[in-house]
Amino acid sequence: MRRVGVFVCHCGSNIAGTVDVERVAKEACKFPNVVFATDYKYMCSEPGQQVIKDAIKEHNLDRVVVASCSPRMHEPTFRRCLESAGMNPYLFEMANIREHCSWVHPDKEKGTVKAIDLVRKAAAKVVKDEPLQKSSIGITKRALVIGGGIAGIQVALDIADAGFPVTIVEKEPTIGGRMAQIDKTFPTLDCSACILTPKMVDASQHPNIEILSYSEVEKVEGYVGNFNITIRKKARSVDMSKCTGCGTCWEKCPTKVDSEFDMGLGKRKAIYTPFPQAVPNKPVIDRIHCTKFKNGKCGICQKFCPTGAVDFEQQDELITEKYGAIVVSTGFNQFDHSVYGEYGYGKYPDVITGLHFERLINASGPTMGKIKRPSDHKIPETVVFVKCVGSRDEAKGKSYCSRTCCMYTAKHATLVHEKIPGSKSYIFYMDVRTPGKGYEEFYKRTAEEYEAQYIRGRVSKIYQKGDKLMVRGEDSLIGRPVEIEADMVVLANAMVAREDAGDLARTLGISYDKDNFFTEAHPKLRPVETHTAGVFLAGACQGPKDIPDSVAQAGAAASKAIGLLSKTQMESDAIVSNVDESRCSGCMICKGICPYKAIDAKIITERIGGKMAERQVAEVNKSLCQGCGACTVACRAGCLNLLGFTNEQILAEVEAVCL
Amino acid sequence: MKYAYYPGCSLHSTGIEYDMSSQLVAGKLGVELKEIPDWNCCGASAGHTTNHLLGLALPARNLAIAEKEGLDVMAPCASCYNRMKTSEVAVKSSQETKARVAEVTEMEYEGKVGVKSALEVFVKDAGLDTIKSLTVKNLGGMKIAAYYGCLLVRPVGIGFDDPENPMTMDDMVTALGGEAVDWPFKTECCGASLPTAREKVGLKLVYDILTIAQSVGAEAVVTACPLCFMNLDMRQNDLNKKVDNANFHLPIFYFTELMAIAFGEKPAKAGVGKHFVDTSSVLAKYNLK
Amino acid sequence: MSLNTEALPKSQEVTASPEAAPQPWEPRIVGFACNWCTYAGADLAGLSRLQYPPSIRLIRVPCSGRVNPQFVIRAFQRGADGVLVAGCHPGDCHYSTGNYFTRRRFLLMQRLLEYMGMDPRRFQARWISGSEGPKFQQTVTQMTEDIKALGPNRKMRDVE
Amino acid sequence: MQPINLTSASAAGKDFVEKVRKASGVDVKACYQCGKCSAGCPVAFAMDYTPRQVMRMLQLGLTEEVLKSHSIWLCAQCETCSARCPRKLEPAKVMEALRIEAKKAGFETEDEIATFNEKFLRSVASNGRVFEAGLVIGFNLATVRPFKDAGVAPSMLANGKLKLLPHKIKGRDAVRRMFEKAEKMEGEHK
Ligand SMILES: Cc1cc2nc3c(=O)[nH]c(=O)nc-3n(C[C@H](O)[C@H](O)[C@H](O)COP(=O)(O)OP(=O)(O)OC[C@H]3O[C@@H](n4cnc5c(N)ncnc54)[C@H](O)[C@@H]3O)c2cc1C
Ligand SMILES: Cc1cc2nc3c(=O)[nH]c(=O)nc-3n(C[C@H](O)[C@H](O)[C@H](O)COP(=O)(O)OP(=O)(O)OC[C@H]3O[C@@H](n4cnc5c(N)ncnc54)[C@H](O)[C@@H]3O)c2cc1C
Ligand code: SF4
Ligand code: SF4
Ligand code: SF4
Ligand code: SF4
Ligand code: SF4
Ligand code: SF4
Ligand code: SF4
Ligand code: SF4
Repeated sequence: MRRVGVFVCHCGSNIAGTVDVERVAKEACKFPNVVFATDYKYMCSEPGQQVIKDAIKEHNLDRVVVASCSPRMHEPTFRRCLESAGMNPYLFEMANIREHCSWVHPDKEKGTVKAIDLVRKAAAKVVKDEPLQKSSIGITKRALVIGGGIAGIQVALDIADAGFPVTIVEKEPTIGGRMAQIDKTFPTLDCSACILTPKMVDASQHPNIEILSYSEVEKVEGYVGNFNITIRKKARSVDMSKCTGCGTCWEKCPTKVDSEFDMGLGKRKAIYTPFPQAVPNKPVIDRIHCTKFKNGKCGICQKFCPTGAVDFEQQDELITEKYGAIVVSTGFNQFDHSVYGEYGYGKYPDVITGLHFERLINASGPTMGKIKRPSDHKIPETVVFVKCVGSRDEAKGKSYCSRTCCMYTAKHATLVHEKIPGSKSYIFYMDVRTPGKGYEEFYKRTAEEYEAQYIRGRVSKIYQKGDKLMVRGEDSLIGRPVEIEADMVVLANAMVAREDAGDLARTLGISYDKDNFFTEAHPKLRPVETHTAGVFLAGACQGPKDIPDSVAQAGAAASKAIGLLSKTQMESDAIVSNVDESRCSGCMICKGICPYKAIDAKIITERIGGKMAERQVAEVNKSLCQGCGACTVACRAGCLNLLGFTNEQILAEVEAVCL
Repeated sequence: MKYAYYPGCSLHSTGIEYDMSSQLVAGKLGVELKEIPDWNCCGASAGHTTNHLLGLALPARNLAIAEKEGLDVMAPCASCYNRMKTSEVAVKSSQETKARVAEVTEMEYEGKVGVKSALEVFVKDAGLDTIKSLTVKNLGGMKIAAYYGCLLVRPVGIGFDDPENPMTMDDMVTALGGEAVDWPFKTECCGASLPTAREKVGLKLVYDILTIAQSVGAEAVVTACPLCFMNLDMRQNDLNKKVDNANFHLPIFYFTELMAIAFGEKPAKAGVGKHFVDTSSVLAKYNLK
Repeated sequence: MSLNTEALPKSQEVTASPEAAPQPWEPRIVGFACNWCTYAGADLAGLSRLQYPPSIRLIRVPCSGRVNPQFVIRAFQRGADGVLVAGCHPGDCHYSTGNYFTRRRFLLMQRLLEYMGMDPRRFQARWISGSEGPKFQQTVTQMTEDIKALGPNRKMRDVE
Repeated sequence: MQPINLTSASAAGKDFVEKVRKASGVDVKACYQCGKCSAGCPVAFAMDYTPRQVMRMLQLGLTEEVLKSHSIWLCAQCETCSARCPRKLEPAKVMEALRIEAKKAGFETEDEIATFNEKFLRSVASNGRVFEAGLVIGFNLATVRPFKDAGVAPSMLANGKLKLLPHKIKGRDAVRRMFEKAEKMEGEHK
């Protein structure tokens, strides 16, 4: 026999005005297990709570029902009240007789009847309430950042400044990401390297930051607060502890290879750092192209290395570390426009992409900052820019807008005007999108002061005619086909997800959208969290973004991670799912249903017929379970139950309101 | 290999060379062609732009006849091919269309047989190796621009080759020992019947195509469509008269003519003597007479 | 999972207040509302003082995906005249995917009930967000009207 | 230029847009006016409205203007527009549908093209096949240019490219019936 107390609130006249609260209390006394019922003017007030505490003592109550407002409002208040009275706070239910009754049903008689029903429902449920405990776990106070572009660097610096150790795992030989490839940045046109390289150096010198370049995340186990991460450190063929970055090796190496960093417009050696300010500034050997690895000859770098750092025998190394939080900042790729047959399938050398252009215009790039067209190194006089290539194009590319290309195209046209006197730029666009501070003004300047001719229309065909590129479009504002004889064409290719984004998402157990961008937990209110607790997002891996937005998101992701790492213990909600192991058949249907990957199989040993036998059953990880209850319905055996919302509790409610 | 042969109206008149050379090539490749008995005109673009249903029904009647014989159709003309393909796809993808078409044609076409272009049959299906092995007179590196026209590779997703940069004919040219020049107007439209119906508009399209072909150094253009052929071949004289500085003497060939010649047939037997633009000098240059 | 209902007083007994004339029949609808959207939407209807018939009794669940079809059947067996399952709009689920399950599950449920001879209007699944107080009001009003027209549920009521 | 009253135009054009959708399978409302169709269209230079403008005018409900346009007749049905449209629309099919509608409405803005098509089809209807010589002669006579293309006729005759008599197929009655039926059924269908 339970001892339930019912407390009916007047809320001034909010409830008492249309519900006969006294009658509700009187009726409540007749419900099974109810040993005490009363009404009071303001239940949530100090004296109101005192009424509850006193009654608990006086009547030796072991369950409490408050009939008042929405539990969304005061459930926590009353739970605390129970706790301070020495009771388990989960032995409590609320009947919402205000929002769901007095405020919507002006008829006092009908309202009162319904209020009584609602109290009966709460009383029926509370009888089935069991004491619940929040679980808590310790936290590993270290963060892992995957991807060392501007977003990842910013995240690492912010977390490290807050006093927590951070590891950056970067798959390239250096951190820096795309921003390192960019020459100047809109809308201020400050030099990208001037603002990025100091940050890279800061990161490399920060006592709390460890950079694992040329490395990748191989395996993720564990859960929020306690991830076990396996990282593959790819063989650099250079002993990092011995190498001083003197550069002798790459000076001497006879093997030249197209430089990825320079978008194939320049060369690098087989032993190389991608660019002079690389961090760490120590080389790797590209084993695919190195002659030594190809046919055993050469070894020049090793011969000349003053410190004996070159190590052809080096192997990949796997390390496993514990982290409390993960930030993913793996950035983006450029859309591959070789699907556009009408633009030459990517085979015209002078039809280049935005990133090619960045390298051409960069003073330390392959042309020393001179805009020369790749085919014959002539300086182009007429440059055509084509926007939305692969963006906003369901037929060949992606349906979304890439957000940055309107601005970087304006930037490019500005730079053409500055660098090539007498040149002329044409920009084909569908819309000009400039939603940022100072962006519209920048675009206006490009069109007015830098004389870029904007033409509203999508280009239908680009073809080579002699040494010119013919560009055919429509000026849709006058409604006539137009044709331009260009020397060079720059395509504003869409920003797309990294090709391995899907794999990484599966490794991490986070979700991704139809375009392989990682999905945030809520598009407006939880933009840097994922559905997997403890994994956060920053930068262009979540969707096309420019540098200001990437950095802002990085700060937000860092603060979320810091918030998590600052806790000594992590409390998880008591409303979690629970497996009745004795009945679970181990079919694991529930596992696939859980959106938080909180269910896994475990092996239990039990005595069957006097023999010990092993058996698989489902196990709910209480720190990961968010209490949605989806699994409980999926289990055909009905052996999963959601604590606080058990089948028995809900059925009791159903029965109570159906009388 | 056996196909129901659909020559279409053109191959019996203005495109007679295409008919002659196709028959020769078929013989060499061991492809048996059986002309569809009592076939009718496919309606061309006039048909479907006047009455959508008629545009589907006219080709369907021919397909229905071929279906009775259980043969896929080979249609050398790009326009006929495009109309038949459209009809085939429409009937296959909608029961309602199938029924309506059947009502008009008074014949059942189930979509069990389909249509292929001559390029598909003679080059893609036959295979470049077979073509190479049959070649006895090498084209000697003749620079040839392969012109596919617009309809052969459309609608996108249904055709047998890339819609923007098809290669079937280029590969054939190479297999025959010619040099297929890379050029950007492979699939630009020649205007179809516009040069006849709306001369000025049509001639401009032909002019552009010939100019680009010449500018990339093509010594000849090879086509797979009688309409393209007629526009490019017959209109050169017109253009030379009507357009300042125009001076075109660019030989135009059907791809089947080149194949027949390379396979050792006399050019005349393939119908090559019937062109408007002289072909003898370019053939002479490469010892192909 | 059975509950001894004998011990409970019948609501008819307690509600008949002495002076009230016999009331016309009011349908009884059991509503399962997800905590994040529909329960909040019903709260908003209250905060906005939107009136609707006192026919519905809401049972709060964390997610519409928590609603076991068994609960629905039980409600009908115990004499509910209608059942409403309501949650977040597809794509807005607090738990990301829960309501997709709901959608599929209740389509099947609807067919099952129809098979058992239940008028499909008695069982409805709706998406009502936390800002859709008026939609909650309209849904309950409409459902009440519909069920009034159908009369009490006798089909699945446990034989007593 | 008169302002267009969009209130009445849009209302009136709604049904027509639906009609075009049914006939062509193309929802013109989905066109985002990028102009790629017009940019690639080989005859846009000669059109009074570019293909994109045709799509736009339909969106706005300017039905009559569209049906009276030259563009729908000049369209060579090359399908370049359809092949490249980023929204996977098929303007070529819209052009086809519009030409059929224009003909029904009695707008044949491009006499020569309309005449050519008509002569072409008449030839098919009566012979089962096109009689090219007859077509060309008939067409040139009809458009009062009897000597156009006449220069090429002798050599074509000599080469066997022009026949002096039409080839009549056996099934020509069946073909004629197809014309009649298709006309009747399409009339009812819409
Ligand atoms: C042509 C062009 C010009 C631009 N100009 C401007 C401009 O002027 N102003 C502006 O604000 N923005 C500009 N942008 C946008 C800018 O490049 C991006 O906003 C910015 O680079 C995003 O930073 P990020 O750190 O998110 O991604 P990235 O720069 O892409 O960095 C991601 C990093 O993660 C690493 N990585 C990827 N996958 C893995 C993995 N699986 N494991 C480990 N590491 C991984 C990558 O190697 C890289 O170092 C431009 C973009 C382009 C294409
Ligand atoms: C018509 C309209 C529709 C919109 N629709 C959307 C939409 O659908 N989706 C979307 O994402 N965004 C939308 N937005 C944008 C959205 O409103 C803003 O992004 C958002 O409100 C910004 O939040 P905030 O907190 O920065 O500023 P605010 O919402 O302006 O809040 C600022 C607060 O500070 C208080 N305050 C101001 N000065 C002082 C002071 N000196 N001391 C103390 N307090 C002060 C103000 O009273 C106010 O409460 C819309 C905006 C408009 C105008
Ligand atoms: S508990 Fe709720 S209903 Fe009662 S006084 Fe407080 S706010 Fe009002
Ligand atoms: S020569 Fe040796 S020390 Fe110098 S950069 Fe190369 S590997 Fe490092
Ligand atoms: S061994 Fe390889 S990396 Fe070293 S110098 Fe030779 S080619 Fe270059
Ligand atoms: S930002 Fe501009 S160029 Fe880039 S996809 Fe969007 S509209 Fe096109
Ligand atoms: S669905 Fe049920 S029976 Fe199957 S594994 Fe999960 S809990 Fe066990
Ligand atoms: S209640 Fe929801 S979150 Fe928890 S284990 Fe079940 S499905 Fe996963
Ligand atoms: S290409 Fe397509 S979307 Fe663009 S204007 Fe033409 S029809 Fe419209
Ligand atoms: S089909 Fe017509 S509208 Fe389309 S590109 Fe060809 S000629 Fe132009």
